[in-house]
Amino acid sequence: MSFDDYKAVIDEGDTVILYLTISQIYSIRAEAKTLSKKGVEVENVFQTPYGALKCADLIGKPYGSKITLSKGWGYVMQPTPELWTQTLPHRTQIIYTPDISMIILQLEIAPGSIVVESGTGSGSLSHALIRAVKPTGHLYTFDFHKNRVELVREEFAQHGLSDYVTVSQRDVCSSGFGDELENKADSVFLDLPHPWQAIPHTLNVIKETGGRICSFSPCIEQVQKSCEVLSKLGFQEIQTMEVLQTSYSVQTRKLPVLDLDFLKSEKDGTETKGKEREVVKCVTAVPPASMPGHTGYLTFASLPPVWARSLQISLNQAQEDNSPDL
Amino acid sequence: MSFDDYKAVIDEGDTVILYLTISQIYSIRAEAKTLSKKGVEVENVFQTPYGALKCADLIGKPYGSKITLSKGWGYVMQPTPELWTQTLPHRTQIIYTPDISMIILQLEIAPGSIVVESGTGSGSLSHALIRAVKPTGHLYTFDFHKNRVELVREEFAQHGLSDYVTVSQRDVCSSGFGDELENKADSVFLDLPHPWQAIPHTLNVIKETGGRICSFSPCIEQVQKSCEVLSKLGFQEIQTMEVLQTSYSVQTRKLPVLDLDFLKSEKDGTETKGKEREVVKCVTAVPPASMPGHTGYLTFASLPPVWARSLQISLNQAQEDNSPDL
Amino acid sequence: MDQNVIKVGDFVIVQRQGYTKLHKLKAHGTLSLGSFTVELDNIVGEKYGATFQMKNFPGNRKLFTLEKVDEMPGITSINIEKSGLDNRNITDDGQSQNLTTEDISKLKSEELNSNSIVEKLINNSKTFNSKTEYSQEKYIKKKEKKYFEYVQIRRPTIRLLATMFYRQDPSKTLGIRIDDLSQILTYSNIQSQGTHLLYDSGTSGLLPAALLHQLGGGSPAHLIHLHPGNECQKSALVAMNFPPEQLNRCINVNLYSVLRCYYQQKETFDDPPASKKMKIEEGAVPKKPNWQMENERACQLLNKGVDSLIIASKEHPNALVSQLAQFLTGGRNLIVFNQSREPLQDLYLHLKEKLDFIHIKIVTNFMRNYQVLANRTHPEVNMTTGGYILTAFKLK
Amino acid sequence: MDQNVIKVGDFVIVQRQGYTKLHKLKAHGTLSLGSFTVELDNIVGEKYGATFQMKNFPGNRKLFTLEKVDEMPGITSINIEKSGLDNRNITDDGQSQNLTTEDISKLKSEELNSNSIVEKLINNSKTFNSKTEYSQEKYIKKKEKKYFEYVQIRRPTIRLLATMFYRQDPSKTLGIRIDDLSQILTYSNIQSQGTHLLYDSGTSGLLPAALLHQLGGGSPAHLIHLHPGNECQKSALVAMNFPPEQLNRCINVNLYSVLRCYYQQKETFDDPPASKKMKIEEGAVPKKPNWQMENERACQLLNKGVDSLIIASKEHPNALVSQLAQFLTGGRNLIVFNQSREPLQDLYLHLKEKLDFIHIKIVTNFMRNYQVLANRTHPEVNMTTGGYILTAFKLK
Repeated sequence: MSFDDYKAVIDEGDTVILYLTISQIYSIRAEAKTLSKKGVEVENVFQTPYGALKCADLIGKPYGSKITLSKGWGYVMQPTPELWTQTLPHRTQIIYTPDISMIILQLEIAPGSIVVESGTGSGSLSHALIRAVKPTGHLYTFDFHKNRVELVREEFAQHGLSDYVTVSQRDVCSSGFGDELENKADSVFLDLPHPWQAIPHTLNVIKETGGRICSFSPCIEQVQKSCEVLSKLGFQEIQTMEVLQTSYSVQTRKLPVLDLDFLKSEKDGTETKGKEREVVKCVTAVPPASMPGHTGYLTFASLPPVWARSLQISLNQAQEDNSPDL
Repeated sequence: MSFDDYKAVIDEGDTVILYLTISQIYSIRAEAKTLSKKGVEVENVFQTPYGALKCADLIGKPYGSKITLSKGWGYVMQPTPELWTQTLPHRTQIIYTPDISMIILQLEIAPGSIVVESGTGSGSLSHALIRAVKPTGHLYTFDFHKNRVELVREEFAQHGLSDYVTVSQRDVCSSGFGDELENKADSVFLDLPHPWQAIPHTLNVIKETGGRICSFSPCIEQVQKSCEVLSKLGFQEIQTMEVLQTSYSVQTRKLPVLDLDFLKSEKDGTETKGKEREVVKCVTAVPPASMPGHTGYLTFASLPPVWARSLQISLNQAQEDNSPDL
Repeated sequence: MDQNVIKVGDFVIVQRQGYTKLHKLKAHGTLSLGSFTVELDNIVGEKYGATFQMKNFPGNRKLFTLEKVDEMPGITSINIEKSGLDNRNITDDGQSQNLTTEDISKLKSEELNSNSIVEKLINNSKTFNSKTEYSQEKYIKKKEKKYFEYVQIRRPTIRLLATMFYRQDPSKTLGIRIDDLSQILTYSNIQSQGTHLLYDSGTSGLLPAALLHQLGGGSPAHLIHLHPGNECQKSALVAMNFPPEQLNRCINVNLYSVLRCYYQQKETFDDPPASKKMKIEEGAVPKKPNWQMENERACQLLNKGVDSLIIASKEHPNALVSQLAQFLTGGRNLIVFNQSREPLQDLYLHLKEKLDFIHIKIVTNFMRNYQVLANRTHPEVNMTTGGYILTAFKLK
Repeated sequence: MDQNVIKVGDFVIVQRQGYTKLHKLKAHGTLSLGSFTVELDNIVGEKYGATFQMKNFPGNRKLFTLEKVDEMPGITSINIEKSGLDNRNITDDGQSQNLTTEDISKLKSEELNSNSIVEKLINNSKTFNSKTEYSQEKYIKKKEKKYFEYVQIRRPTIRLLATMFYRQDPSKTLGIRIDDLSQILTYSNIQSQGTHLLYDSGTSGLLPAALLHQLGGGSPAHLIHLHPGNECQKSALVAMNFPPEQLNRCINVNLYSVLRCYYQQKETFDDPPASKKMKIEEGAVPKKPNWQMENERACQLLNKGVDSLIIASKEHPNALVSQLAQFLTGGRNLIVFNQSREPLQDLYLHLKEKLDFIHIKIVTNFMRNYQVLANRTHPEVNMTTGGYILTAFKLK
């Protein structure tokens, strides 16, 4: 119940982020009991590299406080969509914070927005969308897979977010988004293998006053087909981009300074390495050895208000005719 | 005549690089006379933002020395392929040094190598290829356009490089590279609108002991078609990459340091901005406001030696059959 | 009143091809757009998203008016007949165009049609045919842009403002690019709740506007916007046409002034809400100046602790963080933006030493746009550089 | 002798899928390749570029031998029948595989066929079916790689060595990535002429090998390779199988030792070439130790001036440049590589102050590889970071 509003203290049932080091971050539940793999109720104990943690002990602890473990310590954080993205159980490839951030800004989402998402996947983006639209807006999220839908619905309930989100099982490519959503959405997000099949259906869900759309695709061929369909349907401001984030740690490195001037005067041939111990300190930001080289392409577009749509279609066609061949 | 070997002093006829500032670099010829646009012989004077330069005055000056202009000064440099790339007359989009560097290393070019290039374009890459293969190797370069061929041939002569290069007019896509080059080349470079049409012809020019190929293409569709053809023909180690270079200048910035602690004690409400004049110096590398976001994709591949080619084809086909659908 | 209708008093974005301009719509106002002066009267009462054609104003060559268009005429492409071989002999001495400025101005006033004007310019250019094909295409694009006759009227959004400001001059927003802005918003965990503290020494109001947008309308959340000068920068804040209720929850106060107020009157802020107290006082003492009321309002909120601390400063961040971190509630995030990496490295080491922050990271982004067209798909050939963001989590 | 034939004494690169290993071929030698020990006798006398299959050695389960293959059997893909929903319940407790190490070893020794082994591993895995499809594909790829039965023998090249060293451990080459290396070579303007001066404090011989490769065989050019220790690193230098004439033009000398020699015997280096002089002396005095001969040979060349100065150091570059720039002829280039930007910033400011260098730049690269496959084209999901290169032009 810990994803809505800012909290001071851990309540029973809260999802809690346990921080050990910058690369050891886990999500656990502040509950005394849990179900074992065999479905039996057992004590809820989380094993960390620094010793076991009885989850019941977390209840009543302030967020941001230090937790002692048998062989070290950790800190408890209130979950944010960003921390959840780092710790959630992967059911699919997920969307990460740099892309999520760009999606929310480009789709112009704010409290009150009605947002449509397909597919839900592991719910990484969904949590950030809900934070942005609540309490007066709503997220309608669709996934093709029944089990994913059930799991993510349960997660939203555990996280206290059920009021702000509706999860449905649906193949939006073949069936569209349903009549209830007709002309309701401010923006639509698609993360589908064949987004170009779903794009025509988005014309029905976007408000008459217009709206924004985003399609996330790992492969350039998906982007090519999507852009073609978007242009034909009269979307404007079609823009494809890529955001890659590098994360640095800061280190102080010591560089030896060679003293070579003494060689000009000194005549005897003693140890050659004798004089190089002087060092200079150098503060530097160190990137990781390997970093994300690609997540996906983000394609954004605007659907104009109904009163400007037909004009836009003729404009797009004219531009296409006008473009020279390679 | 100044592109071959390292020179100390400017001779008559040398192409000379005039350096004014990091963004004002020009190539001029150390000759007393030049032809005007109307074909009349006139005095060879180069106009700079810092005054006129009589090119005849350069003869006999050491490379690396300072040249006084009427309103400032400049420096004379012996041309390198890199400086030439910065100053050459553009007849086409050209290939720049970061890509050129990668091409030469990946094509494993060294003195003695026989290299085939198409198209020659403005000769930017050609100069670097010649530097790498001379004096015992040779560059065979082809262009579709008659006039480009003539201009670049003249340039090579002026630069003293004619012994190391043969320029021919030819549409290699339709006509191949000619019988004289059969099984002669260590490596082949293609910068063509439809490289996949030329790739089959490269099988005839590459040595029986195998060789390397590179195709430079701005658009991903060209890459897709080229890779498909390369794979079918039994090339191996097919690799597509992109190199983007950022160039920094180093600056010392002064950041104001705010003194806010005094607010805790001081009681009177005097000028709020009175105390912020302390500064801290910060050395930082400043990237340009806008940098190259794309030049082209470089696709490299190896043609195995004849004794291993058929095996490679079957291997490539097996891999393709094996790859799952999206 | 229909908020889709363009009204006098609205801030609007006038878009002409890729170019956008922010404008406050006055009755009978004009706007200069490239080389044109345009009368905007005809857009009032029309709807956002509509497209207008610039037409010469009868009887005034210099002035253009806007006429709503509902369909586009067919656009024909310009044929290039002959191209040169290289750029060796092309010197731009300003003498290559036979048409005078006066001629061109006349062309514009007869009928503004970018296609026909560009064709006339080409026909009267001495050098066009000797330019390379590559330069010719560039020339046509540039001129078409200059004489393009259609504009669209858009309602300002954070996305459009961020893009426009950065394109005009990155220093207008301290170098905050759209990806930077988007990540500042997510890492600060901002939402329609809580109190948020921002120090901003000059983003043209973009950062407070973006944060306020995420707080939403009719919510209990507040933004305390600290600034270093006498007045805060607020271009983007006013451009967003926020309803007064929402705009009022952004408390703009001077950094020094509010800190002085906080330290001097600390004991009073634990009292019941300021609004009540003020009312009682109103009758007794002379009304306080507005800035003082705002300072006290901010101090009441600061005293309870804030749910995010965001800094985008020209000044070195260490002193600012040292001073302002006291207001940040334990368990919440600090976000510091800078165009250079070095000041954030200093801050990183400073925070590591002090031990009350964990999960400290510095991030930066590579962002690139793509041209996606049949057989011509590639990344755009120009790319910008963004800034750096330090994020850290405050311990209890 | 045909240089395409694999000979005892050659350095060869053994490639198995994306993995490569450098090996000096001895008579009757073995090589460990992943979990396999492989006998290499069968490759001697075959040609570079050939493909071999690993086959169990009769009578010795642990040992594999290589058999040349001329055609590949058809490869069938592995079908995934059932996938799990998320990775929530997958704990890698090492108990999920029913086959014992002994069982697997037996499978390998019966017939090494990655496809059939992977299928058996899957059939005997308790958790495979509950993994997500995504994890299953990863598992199959990983296992296929482990049991892949074909290897190829390649002749070492700079490209292959640079790629292999960086993949194994970037610190092996001071962080020099292939793009860095390529640009060091072009900016130094190296070619089959002149004298080139390199200080290298540990690139496993990659940098001297790459420079020597550009000097070519049978050329008059020299490389003076300064190193900080008793011996220089030379893995890549020897791996390249350079002819002795070429290898001999790379003069490997200790930095301190050669500088001392230079300062102490400065006046003698203007004399006729050392070789002549040496011959005369040979009869009279005892032969000098080899390192002393090399020092004198280097000093002769240094005294005439060098045509490029290249530094890739662990040490701060300022002192090195201050000392070594005296040998760089005016009109030639200085190239300094570092994995961090900061030491080069220091050098940049140092050079700006001193005024004898112009055209000073620091560059770095973004390099990315692509997967190009029908309908699945995208940049590779992992990317590395390169280093920084400072270039500067020395004035006369």
